[in-house]
Amino acid sequence: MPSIGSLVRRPEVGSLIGMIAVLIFFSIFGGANFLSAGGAASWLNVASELGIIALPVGLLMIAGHLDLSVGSMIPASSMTIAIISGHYDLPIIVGILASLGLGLAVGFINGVLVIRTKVPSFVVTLATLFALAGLTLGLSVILSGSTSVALKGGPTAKLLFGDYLGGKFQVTLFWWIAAILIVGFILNFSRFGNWILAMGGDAVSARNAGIPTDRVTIALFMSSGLCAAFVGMSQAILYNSAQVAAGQSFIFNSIIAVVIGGVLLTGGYGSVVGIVLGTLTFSIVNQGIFYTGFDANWASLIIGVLLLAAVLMNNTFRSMALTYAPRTKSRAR
Amino acid sequence: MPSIGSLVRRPEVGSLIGMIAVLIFFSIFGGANFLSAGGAASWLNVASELGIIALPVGLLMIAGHLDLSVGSMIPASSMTIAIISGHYDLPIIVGILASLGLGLAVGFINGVLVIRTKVPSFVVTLATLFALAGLTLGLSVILSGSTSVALKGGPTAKLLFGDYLGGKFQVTLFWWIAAILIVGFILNFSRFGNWILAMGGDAVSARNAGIPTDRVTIALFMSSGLCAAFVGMSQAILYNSAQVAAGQSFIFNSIIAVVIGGVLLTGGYGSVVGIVLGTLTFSIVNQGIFYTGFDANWASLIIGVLLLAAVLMNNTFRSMALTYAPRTKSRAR
Amino acid sequence: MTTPLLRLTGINKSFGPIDVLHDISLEVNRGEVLCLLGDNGAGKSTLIRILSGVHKPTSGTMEMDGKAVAFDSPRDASDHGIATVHQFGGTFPLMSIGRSFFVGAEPTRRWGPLTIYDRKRANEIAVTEMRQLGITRIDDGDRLVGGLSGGERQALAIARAVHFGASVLILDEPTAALGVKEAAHVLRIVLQARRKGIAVIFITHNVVHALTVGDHFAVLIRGAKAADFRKGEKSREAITDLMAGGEQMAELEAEIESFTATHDQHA
Amino acid sequence: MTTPLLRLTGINKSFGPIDVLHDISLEVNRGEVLCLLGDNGAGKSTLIRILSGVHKPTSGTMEMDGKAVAFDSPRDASDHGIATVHQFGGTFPLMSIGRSFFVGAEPTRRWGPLTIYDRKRANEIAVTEMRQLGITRIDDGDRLVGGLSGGERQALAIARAVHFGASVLILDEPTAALGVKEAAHVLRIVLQARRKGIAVIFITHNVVHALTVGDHFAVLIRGAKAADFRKGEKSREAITDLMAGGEQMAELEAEIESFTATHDQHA
Amino acid sequence: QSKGAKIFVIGGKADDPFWSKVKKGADDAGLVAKATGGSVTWLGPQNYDNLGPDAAKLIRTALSQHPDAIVGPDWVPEAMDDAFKDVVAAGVPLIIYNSGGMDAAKRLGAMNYVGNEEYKAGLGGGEYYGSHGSKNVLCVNTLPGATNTEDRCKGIADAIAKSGGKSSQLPLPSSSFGNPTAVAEAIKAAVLKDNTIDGVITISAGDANSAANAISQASVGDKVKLASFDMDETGLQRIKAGTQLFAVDQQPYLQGYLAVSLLNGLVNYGLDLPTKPVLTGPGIVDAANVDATMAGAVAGAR
Ligand SMILES: Nc1ncnc2c1ncn2[C@@H]1O[C@H](COP(=O)(O)OP(=O)(O)OP(=O)(O)O)[C@@H](O)[C@H]1O
Ligand SMILES: Nc1ncnc2c1ncn2[C@@H]1O[C@H](COP(=O)(O)OP(=O)(O)OP(=O)(O)O)[C@@H](O)[C@H]1O
Ligand SMILES: [Mg+2]
Ligand SMILES: [Mg+2]
Repeated sequence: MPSIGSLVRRPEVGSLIGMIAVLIFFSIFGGANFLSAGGAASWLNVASELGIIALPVGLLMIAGHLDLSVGSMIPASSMTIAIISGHYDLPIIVGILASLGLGLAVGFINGVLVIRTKVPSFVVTLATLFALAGLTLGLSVILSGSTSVALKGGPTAKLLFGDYLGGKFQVTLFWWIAAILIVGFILNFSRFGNWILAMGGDAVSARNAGIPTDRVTIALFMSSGLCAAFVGMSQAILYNSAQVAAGQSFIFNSIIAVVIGGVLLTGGYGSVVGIVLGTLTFSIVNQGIFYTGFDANWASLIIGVLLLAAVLMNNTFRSMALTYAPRTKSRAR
Repeated sequence: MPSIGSLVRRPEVGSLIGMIAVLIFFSIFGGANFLSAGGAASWLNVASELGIIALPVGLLMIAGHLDLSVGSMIPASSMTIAIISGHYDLPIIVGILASLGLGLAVGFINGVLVIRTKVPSFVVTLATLFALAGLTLGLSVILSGSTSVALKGGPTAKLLFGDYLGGKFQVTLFWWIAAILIVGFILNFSRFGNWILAMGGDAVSARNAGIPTDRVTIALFMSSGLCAAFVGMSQAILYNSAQVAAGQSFIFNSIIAVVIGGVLLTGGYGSVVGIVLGTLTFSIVNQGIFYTGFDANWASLIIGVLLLAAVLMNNTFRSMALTYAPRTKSRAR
Repeated sequence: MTTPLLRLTGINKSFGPIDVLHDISLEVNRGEVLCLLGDNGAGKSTLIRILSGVHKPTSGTMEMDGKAVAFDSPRDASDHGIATVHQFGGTFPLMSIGRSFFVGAEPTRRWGPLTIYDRKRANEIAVTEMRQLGITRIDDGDRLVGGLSGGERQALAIARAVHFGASVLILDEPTAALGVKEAAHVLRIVLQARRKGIAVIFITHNVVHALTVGDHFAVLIRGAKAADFRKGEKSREAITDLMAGGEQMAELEAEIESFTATHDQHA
Repeated sequence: MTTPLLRLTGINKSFGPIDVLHDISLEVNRGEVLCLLGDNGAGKSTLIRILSGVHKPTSGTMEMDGKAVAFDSPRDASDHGIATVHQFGGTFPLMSIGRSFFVGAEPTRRWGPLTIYDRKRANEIAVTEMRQLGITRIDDGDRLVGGLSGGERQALAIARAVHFGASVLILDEPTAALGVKEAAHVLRIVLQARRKGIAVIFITHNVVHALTVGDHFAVLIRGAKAADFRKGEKSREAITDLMAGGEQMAELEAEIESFTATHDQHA
Repeated sequence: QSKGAKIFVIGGKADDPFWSKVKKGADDAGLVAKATGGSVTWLGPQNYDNLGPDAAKLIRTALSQHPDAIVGPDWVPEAMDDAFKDVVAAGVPLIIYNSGGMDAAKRLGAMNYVGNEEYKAGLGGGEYYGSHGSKNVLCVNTLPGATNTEDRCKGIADAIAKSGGKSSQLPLPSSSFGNPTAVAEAIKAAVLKDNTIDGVITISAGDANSAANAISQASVGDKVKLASFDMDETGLQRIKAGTQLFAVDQQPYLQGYLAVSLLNGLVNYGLDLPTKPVLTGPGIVDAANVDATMAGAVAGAR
């Protein structure tokens, strides 16, 4: 077990302090409402959807890749379940499986294209982003004649994916917690996690060390496809409808959350705790502003300043932590 | 002078072939209109504005940085000139200078923040993206009471920044050509260009080699701020109006153009010819679609597929070029 | 003699128009150290990369234990029992020493129903194996590799290969960054491996090191095998000349000599 | 004796809680080669980084020509005439040889009203200077550095420092990746520089190289200066022991000896 | 309960030219609320990428702050109705505005509807085109897939069809959004490709500036009539100069102003307006009434 001292010196402490700082800021300016269950639900619900996507996107980034296609994966999977179980009235489970299957398939295609073509994943997933958006729009119009389709999920589906606990907290929150545990386990406690870190650190050396880099890459893209599809699917059930134009903001926001959480854009470094804290920080800043009563015209300015402040704090502490981390018995070495 | 043989083997040939491929595609499916002067103007005009921003963004990326703040720099500079020379009716030159000055100032702030805080430029410019958007909105509403302001540029200003040559080609095209020459000169023929390449290749070694990395970083951010401000300013003059919400698409599109042009997202490699070809390719794909008879619902799908095809061709040729490039007298070494 | 453990026949390798290796044939035996010598750019590392599955030869065949093999990936090679320390890289600056040591072959333990990475054991083994190489200052396997000195990092890579080297151990200039003590430890480890019956391929530019451990020497000059001889068959001077790409070193050494001489007069 | 060109007094350096250098005082004279010796992790590179403006010392003073100096950046140090080859890096894989050679100090020429980077001259000089180090295979300055062999890349970094070394030339393990011929060329170059009156600081783990060029030796053990002596004042064995961090190498060597002996019996 | 009405207004992005006018109206009405110790808080999404779910979240955010009243648009009924029902269930007075219509207000139990209906606005525009002889109108949609913009284009198409013409939609990919040149060039391409097009209408005022440009570039100004949903100063200047035919106006300022005023009156004094719904549009701004409109536009209210 690590000592308290070494825990305090962990790099994630920086992210934690950044998050606490914005939390304090909004507790002061947002008042009691922000701290109430309803207020917490407001940013936790946003964080949970963003977080489910940010986790695999973070793993990908640690491994040195990006996935932009999540942005059209979300509407694609929403429309899939809505068309199958809404428009065609097939059982909801068929829609759920189809939309999740679509996510896995798109992820697989992304992964195979990246490893086969050696084109940077930014470009490959950009192409699939456009292609998938086009397919979704075109097929939706052909199949359902419309760009937005209604869906009535049964009570079980609602309970599992699209309900509010205590009338406030989305069930996706629990899915997020599950995802955190799984991804946390993978990154910190499994061999696979070590491979991801190594690939991001030095892809050539990682391959030379015998890591099946191709398989890892494909698996990572499939997981980000799956998670994006999951979010799209559960949004369709929660909001009883699906639209063709939805979810593009997740592309950017997931990258932002991950980078705020201290993952290196160039790969090789990052932690699940950091990604979670980054997601929370970004969600708090984005939603907290609604509790402050500040004129909405200045919202972006405040968001910008807070983001910078949070990351600055984060970085200061991280670098302190990294310098001091290997506390050996100093001169006695 | 390089020989023809070595020219053919230059990595940019890949980008060129990629561009020619999409050009042929649209010549076939877009017909005479696409090839007419008006058709060419259609993608050249779009390319010229995107290109003016993609050039400094490309330099930044070669040096290992990103600038997302261009997205709000464009509306900020449009609103600056519109408020100063439209709303307050001051001479247009004051508005022009103020908006360009604003670009330089924001770039300077970005640069200083990046080198002082050591926070990744992605995050820093993300924060300034938000902050600047907020400032633009808040100040515009206070100063002009509105989020969109009309502007009547005089004939000189129109001629220089906001006119069509032959009724078709925007004058920004000439500014783009000028920018290509300048940036091309900087990257290929000046010492500064060598510093940029070195910084992106290995920032630590570059600093150790005596490169004033801080000054270079600030200068690069200032140039991207300036170019974004230029585009915003000339758009305000061209469209006789400015809006607070505009330009966000340039963030992503400039990065896309640069990456398609073969610049490494991780820095250290790239060429001006590549950036220009990437910009053209992206613009042709985006605008060419409107000349084909395809159902517009499928536009995104076609864009995605074409992008991937262009980049694939590009990469195949680039890697062939890089392998074969150092043609020494083989075994006779 | 028995069949060699590893036999290369007519290996060629070119990168585009550049021929880097030309018709190399080699044999490596169990319990022997093959010293691969040659000037900078002679093609040693390229040959190693072929043996370890990083590159594929343009032509030529490889046999292990008399059976033809072709490696599709480094993993393939290591599954055949070949462990390699490449000239560069092999460690990950932002990873801990323990994780870096076991990359691709992590030890695991049961934790309830789950199989998890055994951090403690990985760290312990990594630290112990580095101590074997004379690196006694590192006692915490959680330290980041990025904070190690050049030699410490090199030792980490070597320790890893030694630990996993099942039947062939390939070391590409392992002693380059090492201090005299650590280098001596590496030589000791190489000899220990040889005693265990492992075949070792050892690349070095240091004549003394080569002569200390080598049983068998192969010299590459400009991508072709220029000489292949066993211990004691050539003089130290002849070997030095071969390592210099076949040029006479005497002249250069004389020039250096003369500098030293002039200077001593100054002093 | 005249004032030394470079004098360090009481230099300390710690990274957080880790003290890496402890109270180092040193003098470097014009026209002399100072060999900086020591075990892996002794702190040699850290000392070099302080001298070349990469790190700032935690405490202690530096003087050049009797005047106190403090370097804010590597550029500052090179403006004072200090040229350094660091242990790692220094070249840029995706840049051409010519550009990499002149990074930060590019030659220019007039082109009409403009001052432009003189590619042709840069390439020529780079190729010529590398030839001086015995790298004769490279004849095209436009080749990418990434395609060079390990030793060729090292030679490029050394050639650069030699070209720019105005008054102090610092080489951190320059011969580590070099072949015997190239290493001999580096030694020759070092001696040539010394003859020109340049002060050279030379780090190596190779006793032979150290003895060949060194006028003056300083040994670091665990971050502290353990010995400081001039040529001829100590025996080769004593120096080897010091380089090994003060431990007796005889035992280890005997062990290696024994391996060789056992093996010879086998054979 | 503290004195004064604490009113939350859910609306579009604060930097959206259209919504900034709604906000201005709400803010101006808020001055009265402030004078009596109340407040008006604007809640808008960061972007329109995920409109329904984001707006539903905003409604819940407002509800969690113990409001006295809420104003909100019913953009995506399937996604937002549950949240609105929670508002009504919590006993918070609700006004639906801008979109949804009186149907939505009745369904949800809201006290009133203030605004127009996108589809009807589309019909209004289509009829105006029809009565001015246009036979083939291009509806430029820079936000394809969004319900309100789709409704506008659909209304145009349906009304034109009645007068014997037709209308097609030009959906632009997201990579063009917010880039006037890309929009202009796309419109130019469309009018060049199909020379029967004699009308171009854009879903926003900003896009109309690009369309004006496209029409002059393609030199088809004498044949192709420009129009827009909503308007800005530049567009009004065009109407005055005769290079734009008309703009479909829904008086966004009034939507914000009236909704907030109604709720303020209800909370403070128990007032309720018998007129339901309160329609603010559609109206047509053309050469006949452009001068009166201009003054409001310069002040940022029209
Ligand atoms: N990928 C490549 N593309 C082109 N040329 C290459 C490539 N890899 C190696 N070379 C060339 O092949 C030759 C042999 O390189 P190699 O790295 O095998 O040499 P080496 O014998 O290991 O030298 P050193 O002792 O300096 O490490 C060099 O001239 C090098 O420039
Ligand atoms: N940035 C740093 N943070 C923490 N410790 C460091 C840092 N840099 C170096 N060290 C430690 O300082 C000690 C000295 O390192 P240095 O690189 O100076 O050794 P060296 O004498 O050059 O060794 P070698 O011969 O292996 O190159 C090592 O133990 C190393 O782990
Ligand atoms: Mg080598
Ligand atoms: Mg060192």
